Amino acid sequence: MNEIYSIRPLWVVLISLCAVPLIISTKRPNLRETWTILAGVLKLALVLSMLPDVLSGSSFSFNILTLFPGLPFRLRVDPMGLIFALVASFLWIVTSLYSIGYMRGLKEHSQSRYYAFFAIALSSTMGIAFAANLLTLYIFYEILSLSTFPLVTHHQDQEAKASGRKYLVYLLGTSIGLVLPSMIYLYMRFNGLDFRFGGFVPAGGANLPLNIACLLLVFGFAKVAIMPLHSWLPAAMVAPTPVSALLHAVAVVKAGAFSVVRTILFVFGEGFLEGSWARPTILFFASATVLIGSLVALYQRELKRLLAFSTIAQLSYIVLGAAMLTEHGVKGGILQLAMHAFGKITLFLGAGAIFVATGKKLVDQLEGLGRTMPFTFGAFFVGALSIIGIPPMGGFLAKWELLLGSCQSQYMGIMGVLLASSLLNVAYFIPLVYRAFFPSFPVEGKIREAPLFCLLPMLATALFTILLFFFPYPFAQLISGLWSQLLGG
Amino acid sequence: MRYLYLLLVVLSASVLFYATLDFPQWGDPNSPASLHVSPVYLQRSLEDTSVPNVVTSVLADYRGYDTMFETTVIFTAGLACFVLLRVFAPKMKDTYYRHIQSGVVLHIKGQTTLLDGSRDFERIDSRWVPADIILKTISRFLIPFIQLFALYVVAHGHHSPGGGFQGGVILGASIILLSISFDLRTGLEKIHERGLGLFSATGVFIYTGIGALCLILGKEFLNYGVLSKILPVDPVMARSLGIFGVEVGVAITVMAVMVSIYNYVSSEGRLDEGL
Amino acid sequence: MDSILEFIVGRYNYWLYILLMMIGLYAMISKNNLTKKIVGMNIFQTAIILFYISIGFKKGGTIPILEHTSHAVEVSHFVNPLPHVLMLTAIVVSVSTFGVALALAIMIYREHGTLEEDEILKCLEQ
Amino acid sequence: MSGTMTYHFSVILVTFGLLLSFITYAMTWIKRSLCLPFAVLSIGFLSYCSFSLFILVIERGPFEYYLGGWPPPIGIAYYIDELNAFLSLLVYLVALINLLCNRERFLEKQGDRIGGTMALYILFITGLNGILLTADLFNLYVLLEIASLTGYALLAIGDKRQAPFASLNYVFLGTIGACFYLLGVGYLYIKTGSLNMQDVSRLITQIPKSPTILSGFIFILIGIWIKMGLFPFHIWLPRAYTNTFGPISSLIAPLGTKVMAYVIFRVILFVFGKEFSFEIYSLGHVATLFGVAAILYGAITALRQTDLRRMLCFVVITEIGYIVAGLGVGNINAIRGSLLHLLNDVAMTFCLFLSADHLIVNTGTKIEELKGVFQKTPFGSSIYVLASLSVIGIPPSPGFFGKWYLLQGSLEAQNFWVFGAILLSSLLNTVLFFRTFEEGYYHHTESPSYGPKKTSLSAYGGILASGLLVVLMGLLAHPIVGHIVDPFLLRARLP
Repeated sequence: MNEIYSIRPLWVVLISLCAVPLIISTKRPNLRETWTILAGVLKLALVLSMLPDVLSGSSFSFNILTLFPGLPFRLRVDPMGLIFALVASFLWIVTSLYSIGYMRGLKEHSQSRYYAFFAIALSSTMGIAFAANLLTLYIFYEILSLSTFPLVTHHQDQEAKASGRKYLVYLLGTSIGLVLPSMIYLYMRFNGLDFRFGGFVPAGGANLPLNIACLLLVFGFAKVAIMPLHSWLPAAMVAPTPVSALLHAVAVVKAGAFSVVRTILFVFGEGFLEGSWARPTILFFASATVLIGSLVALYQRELKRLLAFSTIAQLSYIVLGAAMLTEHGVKGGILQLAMHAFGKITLFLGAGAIFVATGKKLVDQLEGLGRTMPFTFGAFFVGALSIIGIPPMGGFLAKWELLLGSCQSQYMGIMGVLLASSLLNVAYFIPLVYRAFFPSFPVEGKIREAPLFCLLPMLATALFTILLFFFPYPFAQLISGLWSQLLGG
Repeated sequence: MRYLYLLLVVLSASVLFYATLDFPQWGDPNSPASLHVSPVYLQRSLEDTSVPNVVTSVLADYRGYDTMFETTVIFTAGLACFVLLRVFAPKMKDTYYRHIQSGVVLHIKGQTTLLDGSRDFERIDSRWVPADIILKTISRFLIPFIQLFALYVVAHGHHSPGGGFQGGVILGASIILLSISFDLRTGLEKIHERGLGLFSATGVFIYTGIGALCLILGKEFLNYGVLSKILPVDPVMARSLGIFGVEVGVAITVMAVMVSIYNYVSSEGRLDEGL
Repeated sequence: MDSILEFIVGRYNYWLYILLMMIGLYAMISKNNLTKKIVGMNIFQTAIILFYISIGFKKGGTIPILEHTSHAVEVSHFVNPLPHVLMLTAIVVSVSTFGVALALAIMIYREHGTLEEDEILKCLEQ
Repeated sequence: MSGTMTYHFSVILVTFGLLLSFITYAMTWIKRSLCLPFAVLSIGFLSYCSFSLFILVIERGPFEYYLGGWPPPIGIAYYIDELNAFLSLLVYLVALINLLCNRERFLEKQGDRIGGTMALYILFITGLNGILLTADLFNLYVLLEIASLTGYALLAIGDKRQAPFASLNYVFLGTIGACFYLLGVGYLYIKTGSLNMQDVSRLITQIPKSPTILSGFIFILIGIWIKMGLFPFHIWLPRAYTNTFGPISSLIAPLGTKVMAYVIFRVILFVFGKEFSFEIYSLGHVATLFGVAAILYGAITALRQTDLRRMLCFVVITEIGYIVAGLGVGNINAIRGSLLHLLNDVAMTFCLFLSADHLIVNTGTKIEELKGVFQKTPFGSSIYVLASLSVIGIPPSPGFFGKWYLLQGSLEAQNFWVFGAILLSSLLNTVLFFRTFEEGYYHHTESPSYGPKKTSLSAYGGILASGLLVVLMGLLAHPIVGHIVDPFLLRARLP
């Protein structure tokens, strides 16, 4: 496996950052949004340009600075990072287009600020994807927390204030209070934090401080919303819907999940976790989160909160997959990272489209809307099926792998958890969609869809959700590449 | 609260006592302080600088750098009083003038500078008390001698106790005496605020300037020996002369600052009648 | 007993400076009137000057002014000049601090019409 | 010739500071309108000198400068190494940026007294520089007094009701501090007969267990601790810094306390030495105790403040706590951390006070008056946010790096008090600053007339420059440690 020293990863990170001054300084909305889209397209192109090389087994790396002795600020593109980057950068374009429809449709204030922070958030997401060591990841992780704060609290009202507070207390509190000490401990002990497939922590899982460090890291990356550190996510739903869609279905929460997977696979690794008690703890909390999250979602009245709890449950799939430490488990976890992103973003975009078109937020109010907004609800349905894991949706592939993985592992109970959760998913999604199309009262059949800018991106993501089932080629290939690295290394 | 203060004081005192346990006897000529560096000063002062008063040679040469800052400290104090107290816009609404020959006081409503140029009138304060004739006469008689003595103290610092600080203070005191026995305005007539400001800056400037001159001539700062390049003397005498120059600077600053501190403080920065 | 007495008598200058210093310190921290505090500050500084000057003293020593003629200087005949030099600086510093403190006190008086600390604090709280 | 000239920059830095300040004051009596431009030019020139000096030290390593040509212990020497050269560069940069940024406000506030004020301004930074560079204990005292006297006078400018009283309080405590320092130096002198730092340090090793030396150590430490505002000797600090004129607080708050903190390191590592301080006497425990107390006290008390600048003063107290606690932990990483934090803190605190002052001018001193200020002056607010995030320790801001080393050092020493206190205070600082952000951020109005007060371009430039300084210190953290802090520690014979 050869490493290519190239500045390209840095450009991927910087490109949206470079767009920020342009976005702020431009007074004309059209031009401003053009910059955003342009940056998004360039970013995607750059990410794609690295795909062939990474598929053929190379990786890109770039040293930016030295932060501490033996601890550089370094970017490195490996298959796993590329998957995340691909998903995030592609969905950024989609969401940006959607934002145009949404923000204009609702005549939101401070749109420049909105687009600027969105761009910064995307930069840091790319940074997380490409981070070559734990500290680099941590730096981008913190920037992501901070840059999304103005997005979450975009409305600047009392509700936003309370949610923003919660958001920061959870995210900054855990990262400073849990991740930082653990990271310093690991650095002190191993004189470096470079990610290595299989982990740089040596085998021998009985070591108490290392077990604690592992748990601190997994729970410290609170963006993954493992219970009991989950309640920021439903609160963050006060944000405008595109923010919820991209950040709380893709960038932010996936960054958390991604960090946890990195921690499990690239910091501690199989050798250490095999015998440790940290692993069962993680599995226990993740399983509990899957079940409780799905159960709580059943009782939500507000559509976005429902989706938030569904996200909480689904994110823990990824953690479960990685912590199973079996081939299919890991593959399933990483696939879930991509598939859930497409599915959930479709759902969120749907929720937003409904809000823009009708102003309705509650689950009860959706009854009959399927008749007036068939395209929106059609896409919504596709997204829901993907989350549940029914073929021919992309979500199925991930669940399949996860179930296979749980068969391989010694923890058969996980299979039960996954199946139970799928049933719960059915229980909260299907009635919702059903009632939208088949209301208990007659609705006049006049079609009144959301704005085109909202509708098209949603249909695109729905389409991709389906396409990914048939052509999972890049992702599947990358994941197998990753796995072969583990075997090779 | 008072007990807390007492406790604090007793605590500090006990640390001081503790330290004293180890002190050398008072006046012990063999204490470390008397053996390490100070003999060098005593032995080398004459040959290095040709100044018999070792205090002066240490003050202005061996540790001349400290003394430069010491002068700056004085300057700073004057500056601080200026910045803190000086009020440029007088709040006095009415003005009073006294006809010197007759002692008649004119009260003019509103501000005026009409009579300021006149030799027959002097501007006074509303609470003005005429200065005592005995005081005035005696101080008028004494002040020249005080000033002469001050100059002597400055100039003779090489050979006897004295030097810039002492001389400067005496010189300043003579002017303050004038301001006390007459009034502030009389003192200011002799040496104006502007003059004091310029003098105080000039004095320190002379000191630092001599140091910088040594620098320009290619040696270390305040290394007076190098002045022999521009003075018709050998390096040792150059040191002696350098010390003298510095002392003059010190005296000027000390004098000016003493007087200006008195002026600002006694008149609360208005520079009117004073005490 | 004798040794203790000797210890006490032989270092009486130190006891004096400690006493003086504590008087100054006490005045500074406990007095209510700002002028008294300023005076205390001055006493405090003076005590240190006394301490330094007494370090430099040698029994049987005279002021450190040499004769031009003498070549070999008998060091023990002259008191240590260095503390004197240092204390000249310290005196100047204390005078300057005194000046600045007085200027500040005048500013305070101008503003509050009093120099009693408790009255000023009361005034500030309003 | 140019080489020797740069060598002389060490003394030019301080003495020309004096000369230029004298001229600035003298101009009051010649042509007042020239005072301010002249002061700006002077500080610019001095910054240039300081920069050349820094380059020289980096190229050739540390050197000594004998004033008057007398070698120490007879004369006074300067000792210039990477750390103090860099710190002095920082001091001048801060002073220059601050003056450029607040030119108009100084002129408006001081009017005809501007010459005197500028002279005090230059004298203050000159005094600080002298403190940094000198290798003589008594010279340090004299310079300390210059910096203090100018500090008292400058701090008294400001709110007429409060500032003089606060400043007078500072005079009393500052004098006690300076006198304690002087007394301590006297104790060292009585036992060693020398005033040069290196010489004293050599002589002290011959008399390791003397009560006098120990008392001298205690008095010097307490003296400096009073001056640097370490809890519980900090009582003068909040009041003095809160009530003064804004541009003065943004000059003195970052510089005064940090330079004194540097003196602590200088004295402990280079005069008393590591063995004396840490092995013979357990300074470590005491410093840890004071440091942790300061961190917690500062962080908690700051939460209770309603006045923005007063709140920042308690942040300063916390930062001082970090530095002392790191010293107390005593291993190489912790001391590295506290020195790095000291350097970074100059930039951070400066940026914080400068931008906060900008906000205060636009709104009011109370935190609740900040409502909507982010919308009103987005630029100043974003720099304020930047500085606050750095204080909290969000990477890659400079504050993060200092904290990292401190945490690593305390973990290595298994000093969980310091470790916990730093983490806790970071979390509390997060709460603290986000409280002010919330005030500034959640108050949205649509009215178009809602702009900032008229602010000149140079003021914006100054704020921007202070922000850049913070960013730069963060990006260069590793070279700073490698080229500036580590050589210092190496010479202190820390492993």
